Amino acid sequence: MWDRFRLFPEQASTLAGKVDSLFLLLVLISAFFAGLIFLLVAVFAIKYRRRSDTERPRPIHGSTGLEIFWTVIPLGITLTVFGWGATLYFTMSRPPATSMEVFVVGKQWMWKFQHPTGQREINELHVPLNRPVKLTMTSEDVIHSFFVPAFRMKFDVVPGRYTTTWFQATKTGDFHLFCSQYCGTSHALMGGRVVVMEQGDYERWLSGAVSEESLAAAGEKLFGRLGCSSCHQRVGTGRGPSLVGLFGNRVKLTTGETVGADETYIRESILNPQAKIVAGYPPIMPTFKGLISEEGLIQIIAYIKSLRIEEKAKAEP
Amino acid sequence: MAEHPSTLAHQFDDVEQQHEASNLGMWVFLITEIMFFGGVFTLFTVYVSAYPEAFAQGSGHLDLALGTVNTAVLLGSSFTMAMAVRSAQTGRRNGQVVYLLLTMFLGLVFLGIKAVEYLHKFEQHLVPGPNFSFASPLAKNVQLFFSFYFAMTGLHALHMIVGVGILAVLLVQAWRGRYTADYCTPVEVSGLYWHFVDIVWIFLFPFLYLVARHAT
Amino acid sequence: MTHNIVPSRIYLRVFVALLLLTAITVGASFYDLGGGRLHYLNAIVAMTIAVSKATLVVLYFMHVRYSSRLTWVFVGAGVFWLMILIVLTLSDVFTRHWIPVFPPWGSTGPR
Amino acid sequence: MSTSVGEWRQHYLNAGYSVRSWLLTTDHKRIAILYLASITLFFLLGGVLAGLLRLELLTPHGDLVQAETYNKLFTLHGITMIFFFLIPSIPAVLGNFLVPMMIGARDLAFPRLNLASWYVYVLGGSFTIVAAVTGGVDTGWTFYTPYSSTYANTNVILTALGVFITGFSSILTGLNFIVTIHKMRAPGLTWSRLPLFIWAHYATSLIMVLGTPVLAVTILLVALERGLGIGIFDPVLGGDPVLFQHLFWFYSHPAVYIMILPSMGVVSELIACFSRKRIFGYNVVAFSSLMIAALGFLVWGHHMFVSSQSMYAGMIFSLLSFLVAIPSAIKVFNWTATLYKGSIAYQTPMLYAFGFIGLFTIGGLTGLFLATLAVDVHVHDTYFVVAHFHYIMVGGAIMGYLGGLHFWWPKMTGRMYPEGWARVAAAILFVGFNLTFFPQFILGFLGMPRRYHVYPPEWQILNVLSSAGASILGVGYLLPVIYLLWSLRYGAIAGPNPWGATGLEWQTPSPPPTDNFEKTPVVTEEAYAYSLPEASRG
Repeated sequence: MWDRFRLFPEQASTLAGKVDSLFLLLVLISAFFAGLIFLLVAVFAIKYRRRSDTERPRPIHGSTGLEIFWTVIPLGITLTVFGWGATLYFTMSRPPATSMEVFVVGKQWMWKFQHPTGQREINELHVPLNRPVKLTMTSEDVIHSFFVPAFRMKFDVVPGRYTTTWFQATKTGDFHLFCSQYCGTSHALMGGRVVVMEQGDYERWLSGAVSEESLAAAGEKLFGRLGCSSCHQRVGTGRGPSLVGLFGNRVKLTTGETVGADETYIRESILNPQAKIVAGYPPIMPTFKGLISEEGLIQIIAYIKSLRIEEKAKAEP
Repeated sequence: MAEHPSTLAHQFDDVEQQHEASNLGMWVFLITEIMFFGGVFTLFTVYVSAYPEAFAQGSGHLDLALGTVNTAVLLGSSFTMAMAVRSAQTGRRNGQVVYLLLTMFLGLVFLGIKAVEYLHKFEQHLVPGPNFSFASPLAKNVQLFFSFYFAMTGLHALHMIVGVGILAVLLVQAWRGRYTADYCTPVEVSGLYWHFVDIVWIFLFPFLYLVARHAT
Repeated sequence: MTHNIVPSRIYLRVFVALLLLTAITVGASFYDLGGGRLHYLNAIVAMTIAVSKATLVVLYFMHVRYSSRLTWVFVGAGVFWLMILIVLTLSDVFTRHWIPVFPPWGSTGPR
Repeated sequence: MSTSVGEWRQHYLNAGYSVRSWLLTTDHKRIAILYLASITLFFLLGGVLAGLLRLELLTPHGDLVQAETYNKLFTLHGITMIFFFLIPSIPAVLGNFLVPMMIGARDLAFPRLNLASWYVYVLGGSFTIVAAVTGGVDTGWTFYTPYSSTYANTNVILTALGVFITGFSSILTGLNFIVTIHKMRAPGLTWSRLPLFIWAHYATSLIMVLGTPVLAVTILLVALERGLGIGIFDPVLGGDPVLFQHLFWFYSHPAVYIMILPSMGVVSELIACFSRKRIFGYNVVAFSSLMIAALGFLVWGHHMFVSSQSMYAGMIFSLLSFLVAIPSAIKVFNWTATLYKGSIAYQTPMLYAFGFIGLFTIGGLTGLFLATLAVDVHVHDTYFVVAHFHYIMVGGAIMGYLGGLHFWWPKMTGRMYPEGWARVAAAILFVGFNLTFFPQFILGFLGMPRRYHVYPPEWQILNVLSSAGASILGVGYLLPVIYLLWSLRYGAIAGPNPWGATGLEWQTPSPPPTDNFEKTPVVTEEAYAYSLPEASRG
């Protein structure tokens, strides 16, 4: 019971130290103010204890100066903490451009992971050391939350949309993975571990793990099987817009707006094609809701992303 | 205390205090009603901006003529209610009875028309649930629209039914000549409630019937 | 007890105004007031008319125009609190896609 | 005015002995007693559930109860404690009893609505109890969609209706208080002369009236979604489950202030009385109650920093959350300053007030951690949050409630409680509380998620400490139940003003007559005029 007892959680990501510094600052602020209040209350309570039942202390109505003093000081402190916290949160919200990607699907009560190279894992995620990892997450049923305490990282996994978060591990080893959003009966058992490995070990693991085909390749097959390719042709003009070079660029819609083509946009366009119609194309695409699983969606998105890279490669030989 | 009129509750000092308290009480209650319906309006605002197309298709399947007639009917009932309150304030018994009857009648007409609309929706399989069917690629989102339609108009109709019940009580008391220029707080306060229910409809009507109609 | 008795003709005028506004809002809904970027113009017109109608009812039928400051404060507070609910909720919904999930648009992107 | 011991005097308790005279009473004091009895039952129920939860968490394996049972236990614990104990606790018991008395009125503005609110409460409670015994409910008190609307297969609808119904009891209480405070104050009792207890209840009532309806409609939509298949939060139809969270927290965050503000009001009265001083910065403390009520509505999004809410909204909500900390801090500073050069007595109510200041300070300061965006990402939905809100709700709200109950017990019953026992109980509670909940801060920081019945073994020591504290806490809560009941029969007879306190409620006999005052009092001075010699005459 006493082995591995600790008061301070392990720091295993680039963000952990930063979050902990802010946490410690808050601990210091709290200790100072709590200590101050406790001390004053204790001193006053003892020093001014009632000595006779007839004593009538002189009333003090208050002091505007003091009120301003103890309004402005906490205000200043809290605004500083806010600024620091917000800056860090901004960093947490934006995965670095160099991130490797992992897709996460939560369902009652397990975590499913897919690597771009096609490896799949359940309740266990292998990642390389010192490399930012971007997680694109969705849920098949209820809301879950992906929580790795050692990385100080947590984000909800919401059905019907993609959420993203990222981390960069700084220590090798096994780390707890929890679902922190209550999700039903076996909520407490919906966890596993994140295994951080040296780059070399990771490569070995990748090659050893069973991988049928890359996500993009699986997506390409699905793309054909569902008949997408009959309208969305690689070159020339199909009935739908070409998807080459789509990902990461802006798309002009019939309403005159432009939207960024990210995972969420592509997902919406497959499941709810009428929501955002690309300018110059008729709204004829049927919905694929119910015809495609969350994992299938991820594969198709990976395929569409790969079209983008392919085009780049052609442009800059 | 010198004298305590029979219409004055024991906790109040005078009629004026009682009148002001009742009025304020009703206004506070109406604020809770604003927030109650406001919650649904907030959700509706979000969804109508997320799915304008689907909501326009759903809206297109509502009967605009009946909706407009119903709006006029309800505005009319608000007018007759205001007149009923005025009759009470001026102590005219006959006026109270006639206007209360008219208000009740218009309220019931509104509910009747609403029932007809519900029936049509039922026949057209537009009631959300397992029997819902809508021929459009956006059927799911259209179902969302009809979820709102039934939740919002249903809650509103429930308030109407309560209102008609209150009117019935008022009518009996007015018939007995209980409300005079000196004591008409119940009529005034119920009037506030009735007008509020009218206001809810004033917003429901464009939200549900007119939203993006031009787009279809 | 003193009441502020509102003349019947004021009630009648308000009623007629309400009916007219209803007719206008129904009529306006048949016209596309601005496609493309202005697609929300119809909604603005409809909401403006609805707010005007509600204001008429509140001021005249509900006598707020003739009521104490306290009533005004409470009515105002109710509307204001509803605005808090709507505005802060929309502050989330409408800004969710502001942040690009990969930086900057159209540049190198994930490799 | 005062009556000597033994002489029969008509008061609200002996005005009638039949069951009917209680169940159909419109006397705010009797309704307060009805509420006291019912919320105590719910508190004991919630307490037993808490005990079972802590017992399960003694070991990391989940060996006492199954997962399903554990989930039902914590759900019911949350629902009973929040909706059926904490929210009605001070307002419906002490507030009901004292608001009319403190402002010199004969009753609340709408006595029958007041009685109706109790019946509504009992009805809502019955729904929830029925839901619990016929299979329970396992959604957590938060009812998050789509779990509650689609996936849970427990009694969600029945429980949701119970919460929906009970909301109306809260609305009716708030409405009654607002109108009463506006319209029924005694002559001379201006707003700037009101006791801070009244200010706190006014602010609380505003929250009840403005917030509760939003919860009501939200929970109703969840029930409709489950029952009738309309799908407003259903992702399958394109609905957004995160919107449920917005509407839920729009009420449920301010609801925290429904629990803590009345307690702050009580503490203001206690500190003034037992240090015989006007509250330092009366105006600021009164105004800060309103500020808490208003700002409290602008911060709900800090429950959603990792919910996929937009980052920008997160920043707005974080900033506003820091702002709401300021008025709370101001209150604590002013209470502390009131003690300065006071004449401080250590009777039980004052011990609770000290306890309140200490625990609320810790609770409030740890709230800053949760308002800080990046830190919240780590501690959100962990035991850190559990510890934080128990410090506010149990350490703050319940300490204030118990302090107030002891303070006004002689007024309500005409009997003194046994002082020695009461001090022992207060000390036990303070120790037990900290032992229970302080380790949970550490557990949360280490990463233990809430609502887990199974956890990694390295966290067992802290959990054992917490469970040990809970057993001490249990004793601490049982003691007052026993000696307060005992005092009803054997307690010393209390005079009209045993504490030498100011305030209109102390100028009438204990227990008060049905109409509260023999003649309507006239107020000529501000609140807490403890420097005037006549104040101490009992």
